[in-house]
Amino acid sequence: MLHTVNKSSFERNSLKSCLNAIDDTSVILLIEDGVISAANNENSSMLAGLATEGRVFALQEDVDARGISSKVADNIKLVDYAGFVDLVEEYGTTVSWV
Amino acid sequence: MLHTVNKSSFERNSLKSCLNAIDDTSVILLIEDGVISAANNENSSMLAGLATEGRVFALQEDVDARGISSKVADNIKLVDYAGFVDLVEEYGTTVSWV
Amino acid sequence: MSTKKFMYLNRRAPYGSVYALESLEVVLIAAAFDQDVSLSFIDDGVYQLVEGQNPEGIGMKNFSKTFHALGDYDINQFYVSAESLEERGLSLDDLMPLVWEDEDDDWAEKPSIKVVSNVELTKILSEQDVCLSF
Amino acid sequence: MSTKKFMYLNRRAPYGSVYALESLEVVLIAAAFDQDVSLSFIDDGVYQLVEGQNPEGIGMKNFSKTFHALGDYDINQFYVSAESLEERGLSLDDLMPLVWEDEDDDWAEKPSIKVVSNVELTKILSEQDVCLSF
Amino acid sequence: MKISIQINEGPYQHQASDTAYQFAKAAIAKGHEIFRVFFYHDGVDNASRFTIPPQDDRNVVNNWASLDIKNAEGEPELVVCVAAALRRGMLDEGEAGKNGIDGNNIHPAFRISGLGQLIEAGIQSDRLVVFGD
Amino acid sequence: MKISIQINEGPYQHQASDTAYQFAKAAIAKGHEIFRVFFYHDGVDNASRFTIPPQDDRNVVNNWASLDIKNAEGEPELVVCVAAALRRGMLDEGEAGKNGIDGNNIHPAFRISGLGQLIEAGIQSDRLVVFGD
Repeated sequence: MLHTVNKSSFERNSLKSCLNAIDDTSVILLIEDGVISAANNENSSMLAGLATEGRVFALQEDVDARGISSKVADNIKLVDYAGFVDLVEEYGTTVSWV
Repeated sequence: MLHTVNKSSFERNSLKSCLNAIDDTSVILLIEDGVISAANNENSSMLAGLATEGRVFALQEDVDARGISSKVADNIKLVDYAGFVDLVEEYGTTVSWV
Repeated sequence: MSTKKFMYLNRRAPYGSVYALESLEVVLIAAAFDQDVSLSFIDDGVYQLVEGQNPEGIGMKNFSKTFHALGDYDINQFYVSAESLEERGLSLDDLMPLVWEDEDDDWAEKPSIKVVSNVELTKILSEQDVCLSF
Repeated sequence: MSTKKFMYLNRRAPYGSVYALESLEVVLIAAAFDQDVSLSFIDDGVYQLVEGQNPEGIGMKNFSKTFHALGDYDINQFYVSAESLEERGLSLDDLMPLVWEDEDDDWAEKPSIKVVSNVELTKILSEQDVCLSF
Repeated sequence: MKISIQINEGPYQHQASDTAYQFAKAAIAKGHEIFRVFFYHDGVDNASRFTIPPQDDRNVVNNWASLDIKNAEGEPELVVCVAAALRRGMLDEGEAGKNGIDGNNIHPAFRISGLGQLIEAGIQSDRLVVFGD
Repeated sequence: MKISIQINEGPYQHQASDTAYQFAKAAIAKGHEIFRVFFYHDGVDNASRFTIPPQDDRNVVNNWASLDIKNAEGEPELVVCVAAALRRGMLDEGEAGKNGIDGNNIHPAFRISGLGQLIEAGIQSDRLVVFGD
């Protein structure tokens, strides 16, 4: 499965809820304000484990928009919109944590 | 000042932010989904101190809508829309934590 | 048409936003399509099922009563997060007693709501073909 | 008209929602009204001031450049929450260097952004006559 | 007391407009004056005369119109921000004409104007209360 | 692959519609088929032909129209939920006529239909992706 999260983990509980419901084979894609959770900050530990396993992606265009590309945590993989489409194809059902 | 909070403290950070910015003479009014924070639950401690001081209000109509009137924590004062208007009049500047 | 597993993921409280109501409107339509329909209620979504809602004072209609009708349309898989209930000081007793009649068991009345752990919810979610988020 | 203290309370990240942009549009108009204008940036609102925003890839315009113009309209009280910055791994160095020229000090260029603690922000907020939330 | 209201969200999706309406009604009932209601962001969508809710639901647009909030000159003080309105497809006859659109959808109980009206409401009123998401 | 999209928010207020558009454009560029885009909740507001953004900003409505998403019969597969649309003041000629409203605002690249179209999109497509707030 592909889980998308489009809100900051500082503002909403959607990333936390996603992490409660993700199985061992699924991945997370951070989009829109969700990319704030890709930056090194007090909430980084939420995603650190999955990122080490290579299971966290962030949308490059949204990272660039917010001026935080130099802050993105190690092991978080950046993809563009074409990469977003590839993830949707590869990982089956998409769950959006809106 | 009157601070209004219209979102659940489980979903958003607005109550937390409000509590960071409230001075000793101001009060909080919980409205809309904000009344969820008036119920006894894991987040109750956030408001317990201010409630004991009689500085936390919740909108009765919103509590009733959500079926949680029997759950409202002690010391939280219920007001109707007319009471909301009175709070706006009495406490000066209104700050909405939308 | 083929049969797929559809999950309706409900995470918001009712009335503060329209998502709960408009999710229910989709589920009502879904009943006509003969698919395998599940509903999950997590986070503040559990408030959608709380008994005794009365939105008269806020000028809205009480759409929660519609949940009672879903059993008649074979929509009877309501998965409620145990952790979400507990965090909110709620239990199964606070929820509407939704039931359905089991044709294969002499029309016995059975509960539609299953309180499940996040681990169980994760497994159920992983089996879905389509997930609609509200 | 009397002079009032207006606070623009900004709590959202830019681009994910329009609040940041449409808040800035109000502030630009406010400049014409000769009131005492302050802006506060707390929670994800601090991202509105981050330097190097480039929303070309998401198909939007970079409105953050407009903040540079506000100093010329005597809008130079930008209060940024120190705690909000720190939680997000940000510091003053990550923000745009917004300045204004002080007429009363031989047009010396001075910084518009003041990083303040939540305690200081609470005091500033308590002095306001009108608070517009975005 | 003179009270003004800012509404940041459209009808039905969020409770903001409903709450603001109940608040305004209660304020009027207590003898206060609603100086102005300013519709901003998606709030501009509260002014659509095309709105057709289900028969058993409230009509948010008509609720606002029923409060009959006008100034001394008889102009509506339900004010829709022009900049926010145009980008969201809310037009009165004037804006439609200027932009070559054949049609308009602003309810006659509302009027379109600039953001200055929000600032002015803040200055002229004893209280400004914001309702949003 | 056949992909369908559900959009829950209107233009400009939230990024959902912009992201969905960029996603759809990228999917088409990669040779995938967009089976249907279903506009629900405030998402119905993306279909307004009255939308007039500032000249230096994107036009979200025209962006969608430019993708020219149609089925084999040549009908638009940018589908607006009728129930959500009526309560938010989004009308095509047919709905306006039925309800006695003089005017309509649905862009011709979109069509109004029922919620069944969303379920059908879920059944017929290999993937359904939801964009919202």
